Amino acid sequence: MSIVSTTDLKRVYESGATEVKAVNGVSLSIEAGEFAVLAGPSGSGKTTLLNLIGGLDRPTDGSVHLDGELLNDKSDDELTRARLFKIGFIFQAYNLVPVLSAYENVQFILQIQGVPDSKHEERIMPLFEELGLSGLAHRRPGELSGGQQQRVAVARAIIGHPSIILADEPTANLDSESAVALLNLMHRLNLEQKVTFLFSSHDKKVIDIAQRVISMRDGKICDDHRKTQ
Amino acid sequence: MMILRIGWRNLWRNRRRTQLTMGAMIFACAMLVFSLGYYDGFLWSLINNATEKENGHIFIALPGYYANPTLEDACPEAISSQILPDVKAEIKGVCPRLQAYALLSCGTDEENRTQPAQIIAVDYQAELANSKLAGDIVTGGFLTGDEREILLGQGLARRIRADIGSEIIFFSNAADGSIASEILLVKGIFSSGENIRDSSLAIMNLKAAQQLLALDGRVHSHRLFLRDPMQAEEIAARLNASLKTLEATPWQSIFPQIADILKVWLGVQLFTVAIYYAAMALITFNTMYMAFLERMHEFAVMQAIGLTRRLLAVLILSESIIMATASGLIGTAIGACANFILFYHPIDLSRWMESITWGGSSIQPILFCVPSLLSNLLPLLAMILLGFAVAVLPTWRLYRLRPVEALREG
Amino acid sequence: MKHFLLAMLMTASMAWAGDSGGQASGSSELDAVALVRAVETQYQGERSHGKMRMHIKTRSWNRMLELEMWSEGREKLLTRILAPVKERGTCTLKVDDDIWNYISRIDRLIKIPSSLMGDSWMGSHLTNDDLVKENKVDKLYQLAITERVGKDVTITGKPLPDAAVVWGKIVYKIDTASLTPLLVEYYDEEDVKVRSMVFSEFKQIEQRWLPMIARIVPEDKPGEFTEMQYLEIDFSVELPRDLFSIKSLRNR
Amino acid sequence: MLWLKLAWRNLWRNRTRTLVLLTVITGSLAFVAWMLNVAYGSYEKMIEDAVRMGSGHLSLHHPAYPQERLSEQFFSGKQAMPLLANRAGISKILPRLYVSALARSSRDNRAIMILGVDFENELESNPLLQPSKTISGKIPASDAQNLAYIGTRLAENLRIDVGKKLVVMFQDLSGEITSKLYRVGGIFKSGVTQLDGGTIFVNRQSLATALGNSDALHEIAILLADRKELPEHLSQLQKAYVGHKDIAVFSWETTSRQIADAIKIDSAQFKFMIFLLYVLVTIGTVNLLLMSILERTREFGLLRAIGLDRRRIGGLIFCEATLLGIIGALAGLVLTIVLSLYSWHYGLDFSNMFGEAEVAGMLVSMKVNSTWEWDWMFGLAAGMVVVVILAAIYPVKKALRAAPAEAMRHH
Repeated sequence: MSIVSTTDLKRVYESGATEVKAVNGVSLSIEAGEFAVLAGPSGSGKTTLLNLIGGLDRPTDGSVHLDGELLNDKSDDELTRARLFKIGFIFQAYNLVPVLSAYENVQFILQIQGVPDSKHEERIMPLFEELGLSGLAHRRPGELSGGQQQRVAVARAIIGHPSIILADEPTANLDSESAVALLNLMHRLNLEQKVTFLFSSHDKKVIDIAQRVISMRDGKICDDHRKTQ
Repeated sequence: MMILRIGWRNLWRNRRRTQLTMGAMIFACAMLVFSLGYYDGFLWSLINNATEKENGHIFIALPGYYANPTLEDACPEAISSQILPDVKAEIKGVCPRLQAYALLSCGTDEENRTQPAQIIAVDYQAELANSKLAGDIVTGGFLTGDEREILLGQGLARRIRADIGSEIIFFSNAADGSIASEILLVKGIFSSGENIRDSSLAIMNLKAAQQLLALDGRVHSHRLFLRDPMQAEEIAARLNASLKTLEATPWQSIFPQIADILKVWLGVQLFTVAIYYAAMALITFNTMYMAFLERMHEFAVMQAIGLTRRLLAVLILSESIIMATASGLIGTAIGACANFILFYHPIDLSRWMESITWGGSSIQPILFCVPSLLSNLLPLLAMILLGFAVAVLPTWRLYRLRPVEALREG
Repeated sequence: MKHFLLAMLMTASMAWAGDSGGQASGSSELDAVALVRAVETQYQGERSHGKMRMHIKTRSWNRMLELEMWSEGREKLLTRILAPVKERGTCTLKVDDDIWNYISRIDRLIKIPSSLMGDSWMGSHLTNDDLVKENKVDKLYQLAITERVGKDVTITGKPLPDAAVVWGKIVYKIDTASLTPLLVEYYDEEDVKVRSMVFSEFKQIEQRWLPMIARIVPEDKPGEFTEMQYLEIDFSVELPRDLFSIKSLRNR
Repeated sequence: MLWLKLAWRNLWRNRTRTLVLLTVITGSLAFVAWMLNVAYGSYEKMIEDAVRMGSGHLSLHHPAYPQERLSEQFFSGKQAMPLLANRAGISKILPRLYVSALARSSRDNRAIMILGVDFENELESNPLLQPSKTISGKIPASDAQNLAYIGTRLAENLRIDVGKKLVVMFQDLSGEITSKLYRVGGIFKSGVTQLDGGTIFVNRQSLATALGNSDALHEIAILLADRKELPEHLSQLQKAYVGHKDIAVFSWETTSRQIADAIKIDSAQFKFMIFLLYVLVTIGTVNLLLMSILERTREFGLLRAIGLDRRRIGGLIFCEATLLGIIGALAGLVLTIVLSLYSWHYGLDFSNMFGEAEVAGMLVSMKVNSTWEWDWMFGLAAGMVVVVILAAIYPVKKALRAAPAEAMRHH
């Protein structure tokens, strides 16, 4: 059963007189447990596609289905609810609320989902251990390194048991060592906990580790292949 | 100058925020100009009520007459010869006045009501030209020079049950001791707002009174109206030097309580300016400082490409001063025209409240403003100063800025 | 026929009328109170009519008036100005406590309110109050003879504790022979003379001795005085019944 | 609970900016609220002085008396007094007589107003009948039947002094002109020309007998323990005296109308200032919130992304505004209380600036102790919070307009 499927998806921006076809007819489906990446040069429409899949943006044409539900005709609030329960976002930077500690940033999701306070500790701390963050729970984002911040972002993305995690250039701001560590971590989560990942990145390390590479150019998918191993 | 153009454009980069801040500054400035105009109006009408009806800005009579006025202490009607030409330029008008006591009686023989009254006899043309006496008429009309006319205070008319057109018997002692008696007709009834005064005062024509009281060609006092009432003391001093037999008394010594207020008046106005602008300064400072902090990166880049700190300081100062001056001008304009409108068409509030006696004069229930240079310039200058003050802190921060640090932050 | 002198000439003063029986009462040692009471009762029911000239001299003017007068006892008095022509016909009517002024020139009548009792009458040094005064001197003052020089007797009146009079002391000088007053002096409570009334030119009319001139001198206004001089006076006169009334004023 | 923590921390992200606005809110609220306490303190003093010198919080008169003030418009004390006896809440009952008369001395005479009062009764309340105002002699004792307490200018005009005679002439109730002798017991100087030159105080009983009716009264001034209870007392008394056609109950607002109007003008000016204060704070708050939101556009994008809907983000900003308003209001209240404590305890002395002021024929001392207008203070503080919240509406709308994706890109 596909987590995400799009049919002939289009997204056009008017900047001044010219029309920019960021996504120009993409039909794609992501299955549960996949570890895929949208690869392509910047400006190829991969972030726009990711935003469309994540319900952050509305398509000019074509449709997006998430967990079988059509996103196009959902109201703004419904889209927000979908994002809260079904999608985990990880951005390139500024993932965390600067005034909240690492623990609180993750706890925030549970609170909005309505999970009772009593359950928060037992769900967050094991995850922090797993992601090697247990000592940093009360640190503010400003007091964490780039890698640590991204790992907290991952924790926040996973904690709500989303159907899929969309990561837009998560490693762009990291030194290679912390980037590799982050990717191995995510890969382990994918293998052990069957968490579905969809990346948008032109970082070679991400493409190497990804199990499925979807190449994009000028708003179209030009290649989509799965690695066999 | 490029800097000024950048400054101007910077203001409009964030149009919404600049508009809002300027809106606040314009509002504060307009309110301030209006309040200062209102304060001046309040004081101006207080002085006029005190001086115009009773003693004018300067009261000229025989020495000691003001302290205890008697019928016999009359002085010549023509005094212009004794006034020096340079003082004459300051004088807007002169109103001679004759003052006496008389019995006024109204009604038939059997049932007539008699009341002692203070009589003032005036030259109606001079009063129309200078004082507000005519303005107090509530029913009937002001004097027209017919020698048998009399105006009664509202309280007095009620006490002797007289109305417009009623016959009033005037009975008194003339200056030569003989009996002065005449039948006068009530031409108008006035209300000055001071009940005590209205219940014992009658006004008649000067000529008729002189003839009736055997005081031909003589009056008891001359009330001078000056172009600027505030100079009364100084002009009175000059008059006393030239007047041989007469004595000039400025209104300040007749109404000490109002003169006291005048002394502290400038202080009150400055206090008001300080209060308004303190709040406004803080708000404007907020906006300017934040805008500045946001553009630290930009300043660092400009410094990197070679603008000296001094030029940058000028940039920030110019932005702030342009905004302050613009808002000051617009605000002052709005406030000033509000003052002008209320100066020529004051709003009458007498439906809600009566007039109140205060320090010898009376506060009239009207919303009335007086535009004056001070009440326009003071706020404008203060606003420009504010613009300057608000820009000082950011400029000081600028001098401590190290470009590299700001660049990395971006 | 008993004689008496016009009350209005004197304020709270006393006049004495000897009876025709010659000196009997003059020489008898009547004490001050009897002296005064005898005078007081004289006036009940006495009528008079006469002409008088009044000369008023003040700081600022000098005035001569000629008046015709009628009086009945102390309660009723009517005066009418004969000269100067400008004020001819102006009358003053006093009945008990009330005073009216009638001004012929404008044919109008004015009643003097109580708050003006202190005002001067016709510009003279007499006040409206002096005219009205009909209080009984003996009831208000403690009278005592304080000096006797030949036939001139000086009586001093000290006001009784709650007497409503402004003076601290009053001094009369009386010629007991002709039983006429010589002078009356008014003092305040520090014995400072405030006002005096001097009588002169004594004449006998219809067996009464009468001072023809009375001069009122205010001590605190030097050089000022009011002098009233009788030109003619007639006591045995029949006065019309409604003489002292507002109605009669009009058709004088 | 995290919600509140987030809002709180957001406030302090930029300390100077928030502190500056808080100073504006606190400063202006405290300034106006304190000035209000001082103003109400001066109104209180003006009313209480006028009421004690004049006709009391409530007064009984003949129905037409306040308008025409003729001495023949009196009422009977025996009828009026019993109904006032042992009424809770009434602190003083001051029966008085007003007679216009002619005062005469050996030297001169002046028209005056005689006030027949019970001296020992008035001594405790009437600001004019205070030893501090006596310049020679003393205030007559209550049983002194024929001593008068006169104004300094009258004494000068009649050239009399303590102990000297003063004859007053007036028409008694039957219309007869009577005279009565008084001796000057003491001389006062109030500074109000009309009082010093034309008013004397005498023993009420002596004046009543001279008037010819010892039971006659022109006025019974009633002082209440607490002016706030005036409306109930007014209606109670009006009901009590409904039977008597020649006795009517008046409140001070009608008898000393000018004082009421003076206060009306002053408080109108105050309301204008309060309006101004709120406008200033609104502009300041909108400014601040707008800036702080513009800075956080990216963050709002993030929050929208991770599942906060518009309503919740709007709620967050309003929560910030509410916190701001509450802190400002509380700080303002504390500052007002501190300032008012000083001016309430020590009082503010304007007399050197204005000297003794004569307002509406009454002498108003310029030493003012502020009162505690709690309802106003809390009202203004609450108003401040509301204003700050309302000021947040525009910034919130602006923050939510940007779509999440676009917000995310906002650098």
